[in-house]
Amino acid sequence: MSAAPQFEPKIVAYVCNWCTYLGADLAGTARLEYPPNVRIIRLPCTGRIDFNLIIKALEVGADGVLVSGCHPGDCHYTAGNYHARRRWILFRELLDTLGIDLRRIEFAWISAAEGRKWQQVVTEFTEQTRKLGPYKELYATGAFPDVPAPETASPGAKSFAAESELREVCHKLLSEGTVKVVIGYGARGPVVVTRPEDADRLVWNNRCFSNLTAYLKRKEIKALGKAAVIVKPCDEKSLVELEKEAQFERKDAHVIGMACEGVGQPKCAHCTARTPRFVDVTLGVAAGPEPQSSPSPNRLAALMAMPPVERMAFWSDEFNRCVKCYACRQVCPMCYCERCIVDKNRPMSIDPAPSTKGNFAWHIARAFHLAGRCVGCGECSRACPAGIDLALLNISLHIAAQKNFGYEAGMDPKAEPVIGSYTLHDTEAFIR
Amino acid sequence: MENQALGQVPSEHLPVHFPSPIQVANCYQCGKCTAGCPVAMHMDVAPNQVVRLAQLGEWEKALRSRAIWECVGCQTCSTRCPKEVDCAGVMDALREASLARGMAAPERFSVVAFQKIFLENIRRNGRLNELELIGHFKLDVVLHTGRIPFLFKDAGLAPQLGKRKKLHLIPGKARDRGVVNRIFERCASERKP
Amino acid sequence: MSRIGVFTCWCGENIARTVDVDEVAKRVAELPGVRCSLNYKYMCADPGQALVREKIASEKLDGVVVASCSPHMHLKTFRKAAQTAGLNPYLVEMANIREQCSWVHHDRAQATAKAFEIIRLAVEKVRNDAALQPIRVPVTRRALVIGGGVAGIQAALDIADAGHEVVMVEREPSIGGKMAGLSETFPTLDCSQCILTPRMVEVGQHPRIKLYSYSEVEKVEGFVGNFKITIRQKARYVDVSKCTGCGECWNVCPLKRNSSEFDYGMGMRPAIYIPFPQAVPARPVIDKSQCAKLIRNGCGLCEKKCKAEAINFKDEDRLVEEAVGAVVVATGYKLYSIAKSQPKTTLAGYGEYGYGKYKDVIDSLQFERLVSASGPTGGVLKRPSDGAIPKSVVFISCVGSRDNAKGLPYCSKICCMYTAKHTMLYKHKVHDGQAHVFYMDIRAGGKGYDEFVRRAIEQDGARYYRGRVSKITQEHGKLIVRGADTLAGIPVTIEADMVVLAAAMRPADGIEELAQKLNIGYDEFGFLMESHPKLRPVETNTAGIFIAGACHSPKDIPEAVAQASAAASKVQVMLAADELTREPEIAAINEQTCAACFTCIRTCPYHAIDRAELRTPRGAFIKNTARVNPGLCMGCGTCVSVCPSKSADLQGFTDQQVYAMVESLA
Amino acid sequence: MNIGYYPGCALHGSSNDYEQSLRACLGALDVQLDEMKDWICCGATAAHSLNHKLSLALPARNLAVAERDGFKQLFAPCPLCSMQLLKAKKAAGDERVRKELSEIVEADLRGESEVLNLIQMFEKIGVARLKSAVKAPPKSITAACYYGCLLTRPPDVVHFDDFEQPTSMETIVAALGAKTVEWNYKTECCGAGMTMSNEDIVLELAHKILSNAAEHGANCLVVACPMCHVNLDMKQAAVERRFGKKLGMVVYYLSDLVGLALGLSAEQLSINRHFVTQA
Repeated sequence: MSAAPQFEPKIVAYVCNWCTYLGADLAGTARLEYPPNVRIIRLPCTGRIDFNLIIKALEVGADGVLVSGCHPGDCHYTAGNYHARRRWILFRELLDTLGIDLRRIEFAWISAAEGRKWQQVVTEFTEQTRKLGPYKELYATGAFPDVPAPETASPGAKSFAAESELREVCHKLLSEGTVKVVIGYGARGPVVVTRPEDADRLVWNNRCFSNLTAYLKRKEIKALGKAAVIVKPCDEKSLVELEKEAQFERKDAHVIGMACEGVGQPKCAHCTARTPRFVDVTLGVAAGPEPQSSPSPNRLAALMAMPPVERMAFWSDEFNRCVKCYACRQVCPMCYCERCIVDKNRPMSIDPAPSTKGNFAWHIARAFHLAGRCVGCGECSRACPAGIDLALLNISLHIAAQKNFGYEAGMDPKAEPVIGSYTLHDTEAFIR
Repeated sequence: MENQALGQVPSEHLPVHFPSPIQVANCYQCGKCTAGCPVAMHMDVAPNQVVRLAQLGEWEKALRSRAIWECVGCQTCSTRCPKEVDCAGVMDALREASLARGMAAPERFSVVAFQKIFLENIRRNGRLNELELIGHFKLDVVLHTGRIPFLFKDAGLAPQLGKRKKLHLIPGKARDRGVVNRIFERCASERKP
Repeated sequence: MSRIGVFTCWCGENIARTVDVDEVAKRVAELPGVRCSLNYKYMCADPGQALVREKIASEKLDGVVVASCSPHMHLKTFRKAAQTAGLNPYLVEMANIREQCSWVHHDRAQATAKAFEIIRLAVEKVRNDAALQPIRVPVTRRALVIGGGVAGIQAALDIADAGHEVVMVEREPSIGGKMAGLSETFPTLDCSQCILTPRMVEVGQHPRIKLYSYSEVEKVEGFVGNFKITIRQKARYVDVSKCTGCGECWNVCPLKRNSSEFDYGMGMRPAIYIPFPQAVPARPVIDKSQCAKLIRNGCGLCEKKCKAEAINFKDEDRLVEEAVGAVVVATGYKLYSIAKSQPKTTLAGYGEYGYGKYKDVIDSLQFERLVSASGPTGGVLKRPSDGAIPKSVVFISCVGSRDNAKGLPYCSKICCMYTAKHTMLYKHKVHDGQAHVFYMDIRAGGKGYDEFVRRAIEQDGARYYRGRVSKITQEHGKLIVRGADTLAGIPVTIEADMVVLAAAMRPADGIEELAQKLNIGYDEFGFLMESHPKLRPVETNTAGIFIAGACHSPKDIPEAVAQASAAASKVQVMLAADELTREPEIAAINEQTCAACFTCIRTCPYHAIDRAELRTPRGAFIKNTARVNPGLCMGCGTCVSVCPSKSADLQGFTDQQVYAMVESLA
Repeated sequence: MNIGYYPGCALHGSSNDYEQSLRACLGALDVQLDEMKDWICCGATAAHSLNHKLSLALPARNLAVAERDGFKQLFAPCPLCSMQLLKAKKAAGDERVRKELSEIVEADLRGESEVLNLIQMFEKIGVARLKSAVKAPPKSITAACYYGCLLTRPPDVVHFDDFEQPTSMETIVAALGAKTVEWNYKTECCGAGMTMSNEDIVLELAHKILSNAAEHGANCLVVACPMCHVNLDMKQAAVERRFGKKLGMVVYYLSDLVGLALGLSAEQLSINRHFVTQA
């Protein structure tokens, strides 16, 4: 034995207890030999296989991750695999955007009767991974081509004429006691107005880019009593999603909608909404037709045109600036957990240190938790002190949700949220 | 001829080209087509059996059958088929293939001849010229069968038709017969046997 | 856990041949927290298990890993062994080094290395195991049976005879279902009512069966072992407790010409009526759409005549609640209607058969009444239009069934048999008559079934044509049936006096609404879904709810009865103890950290998570939260994956355990 | 109403009595027939029997030309023609086929125009309007309404009335004040295009239809198809000879009956040019 020892890939397999685990048992009973590289972790159902586990496996140095469970229709728990399939569809899109090599993660339906398929899948996946070599490209740094800066749009001035009307309306709401507090924009950013005479502090201009709905979740504001909140048509979308997630009830807030022609933010360049749809009162008029296009794909297209390893380098470059200040989380209207996953330390699923590994884990979790929920307000990118374009990840998932499930967050109050629902026809072209 | 049953081979390889999704394989031979067919009793092979022949890939038997020329195209079979097989469409497709291969049942020469002459007539005129149609048809049948009396069959109707101004000696023609001709050319059966 | 015992099995040579068990045991012993590491020839054999028990006691082990075969093979064995030695069984894990190692690899060094890693994974899991207690759910030891047909009757009697109370809910005024209206049954030709009515009486008189006739299930709350059922008792206008069933009322009722539901419109009944003489309960009901008193405050003769003063025109629907631990759904079937309009369906109806406009084209249940001794003609076969005795009858199979164009592709299964029976009954009544049958295939699998069909053809002279009927028309008082015989390849036309349609069986009306109330599945045709087609045929995916009879799929009487007994035995198992014991490997939610987004509620396949409020001991509202109902959770863990704040976790497969396992691979 | 008129070959040939009847009857209802220019034969039975593509192309040409000329609705009184036109229209629903057909027929086939048969034409005019326009209710008439094959079939192409038990024609006839009978052969085939080539079949089918109508008490038949009229009227004498019995069943076009009720004369409607004029 003189040849150099060949590379032995490390493969982690998450399998369900009722189909694939039994399929692997059957391969044993039938003495179907396969490479010994795979380590099986038995879980009750593919539904239990969280995306964090896949990331965790890569973090501990797996060169390949195999995820497998019952075929559609065979789930021991009737629908766990359908829910899993839906999450995988979106998760793969996210990983792809990040430049993680999708060949490193294999999905398969393997039934209890398919010992031979288990043998085949494990053998082929092991050999493929062996050929790919150790997964050195994870968190790789290096050169990558320029990515165009986010487009911006000049603010449309006309609709700002509604400022005085806004002050009148808020004055009336407060003085008549309809609401106890108005969450609005002041000269230097968001303000909370509780006295009628302070209504004059409210402004409506091209500096009103924040999504104020994020303040509705704040305990200290809730304590003040019924609030009026000022929303742009884009901000309004987060109310739609928050209501679906039981975080907001229409009766608890008075929603003042501003017709808007843009506030000069990147998100305004491809805005799809100019007039609020579900508010209690709409102020001002927005000129021009309703634009139709989706969030800007240009920047994303440039990114996706790169090979995965350069995409990874791009994100490494971005994330390495992250100091884990969590401003992205604080400013996000859809991040409302009282205890964030990153703050859970037993088990610690995300390394809280601002290391490469920890930063990737955090931003993957943040983005994926927003999958099918992000309304594209762009506050995360705007708030990031390190200037990381976090919204880019959200846009990629937004497009994925639209493409795969026809779902656009914030548009239809009746549409079933993407996570927590499924159809029998969800794509599974990527599943063996 | 290849002996291939429908459902086992892709349709483009079939000797009979079924133009629409007719799904002959769906037929479970209940016979409702035969039951409702107004002319089934005159057929050598019942409608359900015609479909069966197609299922079995017994194309020659199907294409040479008299039945496909007895069919009057009333669509009753397709309308009532519990399996939504377009039985009348199967008949059409078989007729087309039968003619293309020269397999049309000689006993039903007159039907075949009539259809062919009819099409030829509108190719020339754009619109049907009835007198010309009748003339050609009668001549063709007589030449083919030698049954001279056929020439004068229904001759008694002619004066009656004339009396009722139903004989148009100078019928209208379509203005642009060139386009008609080109349509015919473009639709000429692409599939050669 | 710091006192873990690891027991590596040789499985004879099965493991030891490929895996160096001594080496493995030695390396495992060095893992932190491992108190002892032993190997033995057959861990599952008595001496092996004894070794485990002994070490648990002597080494005070607080965790055990058995490295041997698949947990599907022996996890229960070793958990039981640990339990007898005083260790919580959920602190035992297995490392599968046989099926997933020694049997699939041949390189001894590689297999040994892999076996060690597999064991290390299991050690990590055990280290983070919690001592779990089986979940005990109190059980209300009563059962609800929905539907009082033959399946419901069988299930109710079986359960009641086993000593449990049964609540039976029947929509119609009497139990008995479709079978009560049948004439004779195949393949024995015994009288249907003779078999059924004694069973009906048994139900009516059983001390442990509480019968709600003319009632429907209004609402279902709770979960396995603890259902709360709200039942709507429809206004009967007759006080059942006072009524003696003497019959004075229906004899005196002047409105005698109402179409009888029991006779499928071929007989008449008064406005106050019992559906048929052997009805259980033998108490009348007033048809409020017909009664002159209820419509315009007229008549009232029955009230005057009733000595028991049981008539109560002021009666109203009443809602009653019953607590039960298990439910059997036996709501039965109805027939496909060939009529053009079929409420709430996309079914097309049969225009070619006249959409039901010919009086002498009847369905098979109507035929049953016409040949039944208790039927509207007293058992003399007279056709509906003019009462003439039909000398030629055509029976048509597969009407609505196996007919994609009409909407139902499935086989109705029992029609072949009852059609053969019909031809016999007909021949026995009309000796000079001729029965004709149009069929596509004869499906007569069953004890004595094919012989029965052959008898109809060979001895009773039924003429069978293999083909469907295309059209029915009427001429000179004859029905002209145009069919085909595909065996001869010819069209067949028969002039018939009567046509009997073997219409497809469909689930009874309202099945979807009921299924939604019970949270059980149904297919596109409304038939209820079993949990597993082979292994759990009478269970549904909702624990504690079982199905029996034709509400599941077309079935004949023996099958319906067998399924009912099977469902009843499942119920008896459940009701055998005061408590249900369930595996504790289920989800739990940290209600303090739950963000109350309720994604888990949308995701849970078992509807086992509810919205709840967290309150202080004094009842002040703190926050909203999701809460797992341990009675319903099956432990799939799908909620864990969708929980953004990681407040949901799955006991036995906690994040802590799984992460520890993965990290051991670093 | 901007309704185009597609007469089809028969109405310009031996069934010109039908056209005259239509023109007279619809004229009395203020509907002028605006004949589309450049129409060609729809291909009839011959095309769909022998050449599938041609059987779509010929009606497609007509539909495309009508659409080119701006007709949103096209009235085709011959059911075979209207069925063929509808078949082309249905085929145009498939974009690939639509493009192919457009190329073949040298005109842009959109498949958007509505195609009307005679009964739909009257429905468009309105049963109420017909009723109020009746001057001479044909009370002596007890009609068997005969739809034949292609008014209602294939249902997924023509989408007209109930294909097993149609009643639309009865509604119109009843509105005129005439009686109708329930009978069995409303949608049975008369032999259609076999008139010349397979007379035996035509005579047998026509015999069944005529006798069944008579047995159910009808004193005339009402049709909305030139082919049906040929087989039941012109061939009636042959049927009588073949089956050795007198039938004497007058066969009206639906427009004849409407015209009579509107007070038009038999001559105006060309009824006198039928073969069987009075029983």
